[in-house]
Amino acid sequence: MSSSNTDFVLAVEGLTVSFDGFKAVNDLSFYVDKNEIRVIVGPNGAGKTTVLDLICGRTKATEGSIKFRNKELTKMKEHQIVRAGVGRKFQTPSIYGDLTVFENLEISFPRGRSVFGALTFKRDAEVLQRVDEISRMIFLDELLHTRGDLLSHGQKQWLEIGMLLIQDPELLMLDEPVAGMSVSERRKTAELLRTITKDRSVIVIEHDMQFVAEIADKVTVLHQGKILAEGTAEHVKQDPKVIEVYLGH
Amino acid sequence: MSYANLRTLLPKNDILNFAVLALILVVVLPLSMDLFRLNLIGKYLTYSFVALGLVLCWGYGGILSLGQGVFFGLGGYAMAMFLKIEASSPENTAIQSTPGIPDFMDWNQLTELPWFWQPFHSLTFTVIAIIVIPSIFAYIIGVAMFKRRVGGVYFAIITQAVAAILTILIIGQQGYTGGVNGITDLRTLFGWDIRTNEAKYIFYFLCVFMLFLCLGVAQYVRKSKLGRLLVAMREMEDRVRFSGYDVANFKIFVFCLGSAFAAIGGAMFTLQVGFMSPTFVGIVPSIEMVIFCAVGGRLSIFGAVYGALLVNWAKSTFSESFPELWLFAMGALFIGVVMAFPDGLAGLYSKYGEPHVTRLLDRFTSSKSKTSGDSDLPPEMEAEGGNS
Amino acid sequence: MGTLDNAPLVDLGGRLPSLMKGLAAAVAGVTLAFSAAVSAAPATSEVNTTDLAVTDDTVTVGILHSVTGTMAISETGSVQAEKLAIEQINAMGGVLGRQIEYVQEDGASDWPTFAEKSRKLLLQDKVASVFGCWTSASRKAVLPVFEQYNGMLYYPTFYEGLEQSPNVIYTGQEATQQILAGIDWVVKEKGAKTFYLLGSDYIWPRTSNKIARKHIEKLGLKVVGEDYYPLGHTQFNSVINKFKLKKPDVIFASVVGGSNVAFYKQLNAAGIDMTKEKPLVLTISVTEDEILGIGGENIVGAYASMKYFQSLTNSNNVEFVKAFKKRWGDDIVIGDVTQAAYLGPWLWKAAVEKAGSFDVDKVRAASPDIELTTAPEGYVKVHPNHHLWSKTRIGNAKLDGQYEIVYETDELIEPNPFPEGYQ
Amino acid sequence: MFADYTTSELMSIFAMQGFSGLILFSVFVLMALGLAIIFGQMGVINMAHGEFMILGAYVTYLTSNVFSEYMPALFGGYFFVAMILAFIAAGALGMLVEWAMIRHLYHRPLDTLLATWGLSLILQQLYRTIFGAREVGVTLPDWLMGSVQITDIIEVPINGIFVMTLAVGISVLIAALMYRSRWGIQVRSVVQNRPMAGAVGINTARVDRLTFGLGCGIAGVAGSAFTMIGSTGPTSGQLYIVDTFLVVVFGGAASLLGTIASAFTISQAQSTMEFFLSGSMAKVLTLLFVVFILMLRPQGLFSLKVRR
Repeated sequence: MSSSNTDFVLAVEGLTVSFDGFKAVNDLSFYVDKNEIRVIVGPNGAGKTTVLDLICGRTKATEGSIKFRNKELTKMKEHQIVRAGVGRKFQTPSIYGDLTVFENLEISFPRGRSVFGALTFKRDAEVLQRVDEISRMIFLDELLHTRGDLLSHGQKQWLEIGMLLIQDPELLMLDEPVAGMSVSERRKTAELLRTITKDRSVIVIEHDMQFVAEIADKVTVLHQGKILAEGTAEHVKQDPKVIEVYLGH
Repeated sequence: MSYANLRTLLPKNDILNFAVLALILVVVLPLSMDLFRLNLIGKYLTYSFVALGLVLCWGYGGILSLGQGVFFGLGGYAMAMFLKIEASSPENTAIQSTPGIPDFMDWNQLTELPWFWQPFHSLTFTVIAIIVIPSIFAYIIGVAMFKRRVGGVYFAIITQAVAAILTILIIGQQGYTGGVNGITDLRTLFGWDIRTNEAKYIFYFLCVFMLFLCLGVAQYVRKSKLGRLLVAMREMEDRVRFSGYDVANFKIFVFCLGSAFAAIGGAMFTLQVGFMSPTFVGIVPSIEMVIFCAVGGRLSIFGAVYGALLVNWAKSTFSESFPELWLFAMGALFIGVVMAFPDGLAGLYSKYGEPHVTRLLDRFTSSKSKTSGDSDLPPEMEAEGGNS
Repeated sequence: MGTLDNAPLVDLGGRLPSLMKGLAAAVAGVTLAFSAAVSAAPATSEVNTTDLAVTDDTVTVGILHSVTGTMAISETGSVQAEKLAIEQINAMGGVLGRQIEYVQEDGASDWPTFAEKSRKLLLQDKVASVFGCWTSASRKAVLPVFEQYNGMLYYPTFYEGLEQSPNVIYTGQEATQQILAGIDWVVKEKGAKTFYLLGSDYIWPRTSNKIARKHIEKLGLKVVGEDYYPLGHTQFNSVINKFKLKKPDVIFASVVGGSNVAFYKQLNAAGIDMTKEKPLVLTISVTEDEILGIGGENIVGAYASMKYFQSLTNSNNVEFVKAFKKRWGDDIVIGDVTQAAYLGPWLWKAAVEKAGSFDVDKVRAASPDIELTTAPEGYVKVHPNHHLWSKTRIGNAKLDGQYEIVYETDELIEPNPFPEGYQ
Repeated sequence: MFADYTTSELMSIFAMQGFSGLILFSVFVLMALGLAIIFGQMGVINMAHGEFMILGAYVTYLTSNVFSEYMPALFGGYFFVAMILAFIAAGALGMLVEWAMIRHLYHRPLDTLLATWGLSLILQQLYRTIFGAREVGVTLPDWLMGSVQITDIIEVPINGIFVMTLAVGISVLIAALMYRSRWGIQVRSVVQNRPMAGAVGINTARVDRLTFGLGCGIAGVAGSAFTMIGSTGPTSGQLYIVDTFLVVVFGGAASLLGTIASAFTISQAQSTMEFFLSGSMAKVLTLLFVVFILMLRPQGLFSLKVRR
């Protein structure tokens, strides 16, 4: 399928992926605007995580196109997609437990990404300043020299968000960023999300409708790999189909 | 290089480690051992090159190669080919039907030196070949495997198969390679007899020097961002990938580096032992080399050296007194290290010895606050140069 | 390290008079009177000018074989034979009035270990001679060491030839001795016209087959196939099919090790009944030792060409087999290499006594033309090229794992390690 | 090279060669099946696999001695008893090893590889201490010897037929066990989702132990069968390791079908090349071919595209 160029940051058109005949994502199209916060909701197995996997190149699409700033992502490798400006946070916090918070952030700093670059990488003022700035933002400035695996669950989630922020991506994708967090952590996270989404587009997968309503510009409801409904949180909440398959439970 | 930079590269504990190892290898052993034993130590040290490479590949990169013997062998054969050509001068081989070619070629009806032997007339070429050929070979394997994300057990088995293939080839093509006997009876280097006592001392120290060179490179890699990336990859490969790194390239690099180390070890082996044979290429020696690394501690570059020395020394003495028990001991060592001491000797040291040593070090040096542990970098936030 | 505290043959003279006589005759044949050698031991300073491990009443030698690793299977017999010979020599009063002590080292089937241990034996232990090695690769590995430090190695295995070192006495046959007579015999007696050459893939089978091919072609006959399999290969059905296609009169086999077992089992299972001799199987690599693992029923009917079989009926051998079984157990079998290993210490003793010294240079000078009339294989003699003159025999494998000797060359065959026209 | 032969001779030879390919295939299947089950279930490569096979071979050797000593009349049937004993012995040792060693290492597959290598060294030396360094000869009952003459040239070795039957039988049995029995369902559910299987009341530790025991037991049976065609010595197990691992890895971990397909591919490739080339070159080319294919298709021949 060919698709035309658009003004959207992300344009997903006719996206399909099948695993052994099972279509986890089926002819999906949606568009994300500049500086938009898009929340994807849906019951388990609806294909939410798969959509993120497809965008960031972790899973290869069977059909369809994904354009990021009019650049086709489906043919690109993961690291190229990242370098193009797409950041991805995983469902379970993925940080490096053997490294300190500082080193976790430093590795994510977008410089010296080639073999030679990594060998000659220097911890200069720019790096230090960026790490300092981000660590404050994610509430970890006191813990810079703590090993990653000693952090609490919520802190790990923040750290991973911080690792994305230091890359300064244009599109940020977060998979259940508040899952497993305490109420106070959740509040802080919502605040964090609001600050970090100022200059970028964000796609969030989330279950908690209250949290969704709090942050979302637009909500997409997925069901069995297809879009069930799309619109503002209020609009979606009142859609009878959505109530039946999802909210009713 | 600025002071801060140097200190990042060489924390105090590592300076101590380098110093102790240097003291042992350069002073203690040569003074306390007769030449025969020292030559043995030199031979064991050649295995520590391989173990050192495995620390980087396996310990840091999480890539277990069961075919490091291939690279050890390639390096060793390259060296042996050069020496054999010299040993096969027309005067030395006058009784052959074709004088001037290695004896085994003559027995196999070859009448001239094969094309791939020709460049080994040159020592310069040989020295380059020792490092470059195994690296290219590793690069090919690495690209094919890592670009397609083969890893873990699959990679281990495939490297094992490569070792099997190379062994069969070397043994089968005896006219070109010396077959199962290997390349033997190496005598001189530019007319200088390499079998004399003096030569053995020189080669021992050359070997130690090369080892320190490799240790230095390994230390640099380990302390660079690449070293931290390897640790990160081992834990969360996907996260590294989604931080914009092409993970395969780093694996390929470290695999090539490990192979180059192994090859240097092989060349040193040939110089000190005086021959090279396919027995070092095969599966069994390749796996044994992994155990040297595991015993020393798979995360410690110094551990690799001690591990290789200790296991081989134990093998020699054990097999002298209790030959039947040796395999039991070796088997138990494999199981014990893996199950009880996965971090090997270095793990034991950093748990029980290092804290004391660090305290002592701190007392003797008027130091600021100091972090312990290996993977940690000093917390100092000052810049390492550049525009600060 | 072993001394001879449990030598069982001290009363040998009383119970085995003919062996005793034979041994005495041998000693008498090459040196002074036997009794003289024992009673008047010459001073150590005279017999040892090169700082060897010789005292007034002992002399130390080395035994260097693999007792661990893959080669242990093959080398065990050699170790036993060498120990037996040393014990018997000691029971007769030793060499130049000195009891032989030995240092045993394990080569562990690993060639650098062989080199390392040989260096230890020569430099640290200062042994007067070494009995050892089995594979060509291990010999090649130790050879530079023996040449550098001027040691003396007695090497027992039949091997590919192409070597003649002043520091090695080769007590097994070199390839031409073993092969040519065997091929001549099948051609003459069995009317063989076509041959298929099969071997494990390494130097000895390849060299042997090269010699065999040249000889066959010289005789105007035909080699219809030649094949090599990697060491340790276990599947031979394809080559067996090739036999069936090419229908050679003779399969000339030099497969070794574990492959041997697989080859004969599969050959037998494929319906090739070797007793029918269509095709006839002629091997140069299966001694009685190997048959233990193959099983007599799997190889019955095959012919082997070598210099020694356990079933030899001469009195030397009868006594030797009896003594060997008494020392090492009744179940044991003795193959060609084991016998050759047994010759090592006796040949060394004879040379030392002829030279009147343990010094390696003098022993070397004395070695050519040493004769041994007491050898289990009969009479052998050292050639100036350090190999042995020996007879070649053809054995026919029986169900019980022994060979029945069907042919023996009339004359001793001259060793020719660099055969003109066969290279 | 075929000019000298008649068409019927050539046909016969090709039939024979096809048949020896099938025997090789059966040998590979027997070798690899046990390992494949363990690898598929636990992701563990058991480097001591060859030694488990040799345990089966030694059990067969002992059984044959016992029969010829005490029950010579029943000697013809000893082989079946031996195979059962081999299965029990190797299976029991396997379960012991799983209990003592493997279960502590499930999260570290590469370490398991090293630990089982250590185990293989210990077993080798144990065999050497007990049975001696030399190979032992296992006497076969008469009915297993010789061959069936089909035409003038075509002769089929009886032990070949036996190995083939055994390979087919065991494969069918395993398939039935995996896909029909309650235990098989448990195994497959543990493979797919270990925590969930545990949560619904499957004793995953027990499933692991039985699976490992089963894999080793099959290795024992294979070793028992191989006394007919190969050698039995302390280090004989090492002769099989490379082939076995490659068959399993080439097949992919996903299915038994993959293992069988891979055994078929490798055995046919090798057997065909052996006929036209020297045995050594055939081996090298086969290995190269397998490595090359694995580079193109690293997950092996058969593996499902799964959702991550």
